[in-house]
Amino acid sequence: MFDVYHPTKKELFQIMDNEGKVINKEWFPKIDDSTLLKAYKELVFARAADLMIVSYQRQGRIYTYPPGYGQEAVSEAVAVQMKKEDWVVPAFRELPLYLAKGASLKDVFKFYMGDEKGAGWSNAKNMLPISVPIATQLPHAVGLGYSLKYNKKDNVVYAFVGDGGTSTGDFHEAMNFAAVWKVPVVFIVQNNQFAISVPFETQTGTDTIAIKSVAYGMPGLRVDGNDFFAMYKAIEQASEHARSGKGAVLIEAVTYRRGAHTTSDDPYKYRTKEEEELWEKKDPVKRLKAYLITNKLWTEEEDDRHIKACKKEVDKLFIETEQELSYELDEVFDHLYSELPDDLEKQKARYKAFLEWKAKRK
Amino acid sequence: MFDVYHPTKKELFQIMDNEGKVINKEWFPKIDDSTLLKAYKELVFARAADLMIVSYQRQGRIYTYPPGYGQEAVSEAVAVQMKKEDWVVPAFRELPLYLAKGASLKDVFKFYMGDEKGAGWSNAKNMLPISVPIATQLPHAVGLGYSLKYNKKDNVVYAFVGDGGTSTGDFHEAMNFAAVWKVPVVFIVQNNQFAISVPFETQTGTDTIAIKSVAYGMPGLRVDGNDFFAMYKAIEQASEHARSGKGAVLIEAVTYRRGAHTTSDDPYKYRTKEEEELWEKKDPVKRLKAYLITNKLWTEEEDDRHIKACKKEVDKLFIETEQELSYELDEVFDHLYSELPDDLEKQKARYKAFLEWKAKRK
Amino acid sequence: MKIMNMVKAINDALDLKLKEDKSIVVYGEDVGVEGGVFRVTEGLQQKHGADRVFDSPLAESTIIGSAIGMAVAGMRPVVEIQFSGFAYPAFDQMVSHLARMRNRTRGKYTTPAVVRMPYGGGINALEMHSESMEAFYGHTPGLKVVIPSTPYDAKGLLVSAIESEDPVIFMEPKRIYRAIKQEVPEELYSIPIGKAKVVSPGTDITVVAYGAMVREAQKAAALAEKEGISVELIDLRTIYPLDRETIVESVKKTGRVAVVAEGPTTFGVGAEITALVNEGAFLSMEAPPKRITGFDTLVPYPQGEHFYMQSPEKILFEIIDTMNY
Amino acid sequence: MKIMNMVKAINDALDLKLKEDKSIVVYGEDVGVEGGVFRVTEGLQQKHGADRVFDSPLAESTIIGSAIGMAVAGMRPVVEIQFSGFAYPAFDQMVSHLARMRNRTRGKYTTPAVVRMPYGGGINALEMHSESMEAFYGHTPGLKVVIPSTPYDAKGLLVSAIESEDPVIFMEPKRIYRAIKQEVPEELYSIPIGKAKVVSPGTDITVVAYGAMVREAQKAAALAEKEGISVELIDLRTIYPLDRETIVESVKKTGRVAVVAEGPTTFGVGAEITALVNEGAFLSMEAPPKRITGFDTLVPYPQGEHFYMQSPEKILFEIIDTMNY
Ligand SMILES: Cc1ncc(C[n+]2csc(CCOP(=O)(O)OP(=O)(O)O)c2C)c(N)n1
Ligand SMILES: Cc1ncc(C[n+]2csc(CCOP(=O)(O)OP(=O)(O)O)c2C)c(N)n1
Ligand SMILES: [Mg+2]
Ligand SMILES: [Mg+2]
Repeated sequence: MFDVYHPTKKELFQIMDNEGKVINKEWFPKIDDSTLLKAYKELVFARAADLMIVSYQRQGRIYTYPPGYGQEAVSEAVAVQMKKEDWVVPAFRELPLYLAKGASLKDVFKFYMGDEKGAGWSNAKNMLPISVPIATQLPHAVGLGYSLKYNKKDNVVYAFVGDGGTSTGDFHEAMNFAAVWKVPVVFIVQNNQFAISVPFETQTGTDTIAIKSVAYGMPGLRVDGNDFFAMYKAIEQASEHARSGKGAVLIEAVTYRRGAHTTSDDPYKYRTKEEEELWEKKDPVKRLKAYLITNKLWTEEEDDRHIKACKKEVDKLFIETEQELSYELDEVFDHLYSELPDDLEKQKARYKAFLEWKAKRK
Repeated sequence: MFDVYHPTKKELFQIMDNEGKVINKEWFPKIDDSTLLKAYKELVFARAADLMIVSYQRQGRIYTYPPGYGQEAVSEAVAVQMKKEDWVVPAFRELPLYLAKGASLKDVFKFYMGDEKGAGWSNAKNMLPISVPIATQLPHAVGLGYSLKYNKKDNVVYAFVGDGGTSTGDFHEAMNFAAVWKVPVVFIVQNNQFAISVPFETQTGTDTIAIKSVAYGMPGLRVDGNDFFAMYKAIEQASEHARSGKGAVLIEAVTYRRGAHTTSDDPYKYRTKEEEELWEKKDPVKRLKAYLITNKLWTEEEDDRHIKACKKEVDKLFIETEQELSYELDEVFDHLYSELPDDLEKQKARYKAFLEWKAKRK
Repeated sequence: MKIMNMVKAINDALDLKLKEDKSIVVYGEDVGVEGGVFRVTEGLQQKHGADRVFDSPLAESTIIGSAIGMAVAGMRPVVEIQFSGFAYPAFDQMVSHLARMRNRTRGKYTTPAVVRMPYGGGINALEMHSESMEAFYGHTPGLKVVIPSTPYDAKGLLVSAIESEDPVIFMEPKRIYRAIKQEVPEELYSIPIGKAKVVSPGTDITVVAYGAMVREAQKAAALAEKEGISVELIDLRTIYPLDRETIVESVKKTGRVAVVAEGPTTFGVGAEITALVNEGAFLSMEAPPKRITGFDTLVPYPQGEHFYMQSPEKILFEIIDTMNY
Repeated sequence: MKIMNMVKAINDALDLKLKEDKSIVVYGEDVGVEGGVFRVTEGLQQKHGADRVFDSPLAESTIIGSAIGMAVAGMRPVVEIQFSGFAYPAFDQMVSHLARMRNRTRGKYTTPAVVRMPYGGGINALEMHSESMEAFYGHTPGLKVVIPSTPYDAKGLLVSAIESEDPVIFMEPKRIYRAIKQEVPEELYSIPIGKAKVVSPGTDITVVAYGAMVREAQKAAALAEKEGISVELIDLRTIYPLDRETIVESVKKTGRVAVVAEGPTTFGVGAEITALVNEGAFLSMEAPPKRITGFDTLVPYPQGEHFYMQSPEKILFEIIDTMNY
């Protein structure tokens, strides 16, 4: 497959069209219906959560949040087929995947409410935290990959980054190390056309990201990231490659950030309504839904019911999180080192003395 | 030319064979005989200087030095055709070019004798100092390129880096910026097969460096860096491309560091005598000399005489430099800021007080 | 005069300098079309053209590295790092080249670039968006480090930074980007780099602050006043080169000193102020210098940030402690 | 016991730990086949295999970044940065991740990696090969910073660094890599991180040093002795966390303190020592703490380096000055 869709050919790997019709039977992946429905339901759940977080933010109940709206199929394609011990190295727009990996939505809330207790995904196994400095997580993926190889495990690392992230030095270094060390890492570039306000053409000199794989002697593939089946197949092939000891792969998932960069961003400064409408037609959830309905695997009524249930669940979890929210002084100090150094001990004690003084003063 | 020798074809661009016979007439460059002789003489001069610096180092008259022995044709190909206002951004093995750019050999000596006064090439125009941290000079080349473009000059920037340097983040970032900003930079990777002890295969995942140009949407060319004519033609084509506003080019010059990494290095830890002998056959000076003699442009006698003259000149300059060597306390302080800050003024004064105390004490 | 906040004052400085000097260019991530994530460069691309005010790819090392090349070639680049917490990929370019080119070439090549970066906490941001690591730059020979505390200072100091023949790290206290409004002259003016300002005179204790902490210290000084303590407040304005004299003279008078800064305590700005006071006013010191500075921890996420940030009350607490020594 | 220099002692620590613990790997530029440009890792690849001791591509950010990934996955990488002046490309990985992963994940993921880097001047090297910027790392919350001054300490401290659950920046004074030979136990032993060592007791002045400066300070102490000045010499061993108590106790006794360090003065280690002495021993201080530290300049090229480096005589000069205060 990596030869058929070799990046020098500049083709986009697609399986279904915008209406959910299969246009490329040859590469249609084997997924049983229950897995497919599970994937769809997770997509819908993640989307509901995503949209609701944005509205909580508007209500002042959460801080800045970067929506994944419109890009969900990319990470769901990993979510639905990864193995338990596989590693996930997120960028920061992969909500369906975090949840599938076992992270609780409450942790996601906590993180964006400004509480470190949400950052480490307490319930999830083998997933790094969200990476705030762009692309700096990719070298970590290489190290995780090395550990899998060193310990002779047949797991893989799924590492995410955005189109903007490909301009960084860390992207290049990590790709090169991964190639030289032949580590099992699947690099997934979510090319959502923008890095905040900076469009793809201002970001990089090539027409595609996939072509960059050539510079590392690594298979690369340009995939319609809003086509769940294409993404699924691409991840399947890439995982097989990596898992079997053949080294890393670069997947470019062509998608679009339908929401704002973050809740502090105003996209109309740098893009048009027309462009947004164009991409609305290619929406990944809409397309998979159309496929399911056409193929009688799902109905509009079920969809309505599911969406409502999702929203209810999200809201319940959110309210619970709000109620549970707490932050003690110890949180500031106690996790930086394996043992609290004297300096920190004293600084903490001093702060407590201040608090006592302050309480007395009133 | 960039299409004919497109890097995806993995061909090596050559014009003459190891015996100096032209094997690729089609691309033979137009150089008049006097320019050609000038180039050859400069090559020989640089080689003489290079070898003598190594021997001065052995005698303890100079500190660590990184020889350029065996790689001279790469930078001489630039030296002989660059324009006065073109910028040169060196790595650290481009001796013929430094001299052609107007740097005095005394400055080279001073630099490696440990005197900053040699670092800035006092007599040369538009050439950055040697870059000690690998590949960090490439972003500067992009900025110089931007200034040329901004000021509508038809000059170019020649930026050098080694095979090891291509692994760094700065290499990637600079290439990408250069492509996006379409600046007139010719990147020249001197692939001399090693980064200190680390061989090319351990450094990068591709068979060639030239192929990496594809990741930037930039023309790329793999050239026999020990073939003066091929290098000349490649630089000519690349310069034309850049000068005419079409943007940057990546040239991979395949060559070999015949000497040690630096005078503190022992190559036998990581490579064989056989390998060295193999590359001796491809030596660039030897090949150009063979061409010149075959074509009756030069004789063995002239060669002997020239070499002797070079050595004499080098030694004269070196001895002069030794005699001129001086280093005052002011040198430490006076060039860091445009005006001496109070702190530095006081630190200098304090040091003088110490010197006085010390003198009195004895 | 016009009422401006700091964002506007900086924008104004850039605008006026861009108009005056064609060798100036302004760039960085989202700086052009969008006008910066804090809108500091808003409108400048439209006014001065996309070859002078523009977006760069997402790569801090080459943002600063390319500025070095431009500066060497005679231009005056003013680049923006979106948040100071994202300057570290460019740390090598700053330490190894921006700071060194002049010295390395004995003045033949210079790098009069300005690196603007919003810094500091207090805006409920994600991790890496709240750092105050100015001591890194202050400890780097070859750099100047400037931090304004008001719109007026921001404009005047930025003009000086752009006009400086030396590279300047210009750190902007984003917390007060819009919080303080002030009359600011509409024309060009400059405030010298390397000179601290006595914000308000006092007799009992010297308080040294800069950036967003000046405002907190002012509030603390007002509280202290009520307790009968007279504070002399000094705004550093420049982190390097430090105006040692102004501080020393003040402490010679007051006998006591406290430093208010957001960054981590150890190896931070408070240590250097302590040292300079020891070196310059040892015999006048009636109490050990007090460091009212950040814990040696990370800046907590928003829920815990209030523990970390300096407040007028906390400053008062430490001032009283120092007075009672 | 065996006579070892520091290179051998470090090699020995790595060798023994590699043997003991399969989760340890050692890599970096030229570390494998060549055994490092200073031969610190010589022979280790042959002994422990190329999957445990190996060369990496030339890219410091990913050398440390990949070590972070390995450490998170339960390994114990010990990476080498060829010279501390080339650590800056990896500064972001150190500051943003190596130092923060534990805190960020509330201890779920940790990064017990060791970053070895030769540092310091005095070897007649090219630019960028002589830096002493340990204050950068000391100012970074989440890191530990260790600097040995003898072969014995180097082995014992490196063992502790490898065994530490926290990331350690292990800076090796390359100037004395081979200059000091000493009896060193052949078996594994460890020296605790965070504890300074009183090298030699004294009564008149406390001198704090570390790394290659300990030897210079020792020579200075001998000179001072002849002048009738009794020096208490303390070797910091750890830059962060600092052993404040040992220094404070000493200064309480001597009343005077001087810090000897190679790095730039301003915002450097001397400032922090000054501050901690003020905070802990203010009433015992008979003179201002003296900073016998680097100029706020770059380390000059070899011809000028002697101006920059601390010498026993210069230390003596400043000790006498402090005694005469
Ligand atoms: C090193 C670094 N520089 C700058 C930023 C500020 N920033 C946050 S997101 C972003 C754009 C990222 O673009 P991309 O990689 O395409 O991801 P996307 O937001 O589109 O998912 C920027 C510049 C950052 N987080 N890290
Ligand atoms: C950033 C950085 N890391 C490490 C070094 C140490 N070092 C000096 S030269 C060198 C190898 C460079 O290899 P290459 O780029 O192939 O150039 P060559 O020496 O072969 O000409 C290394 C690792 C350095 N100077 N800078
Ligand atoms: Mg994007
Ligand atoms: Mg090389």
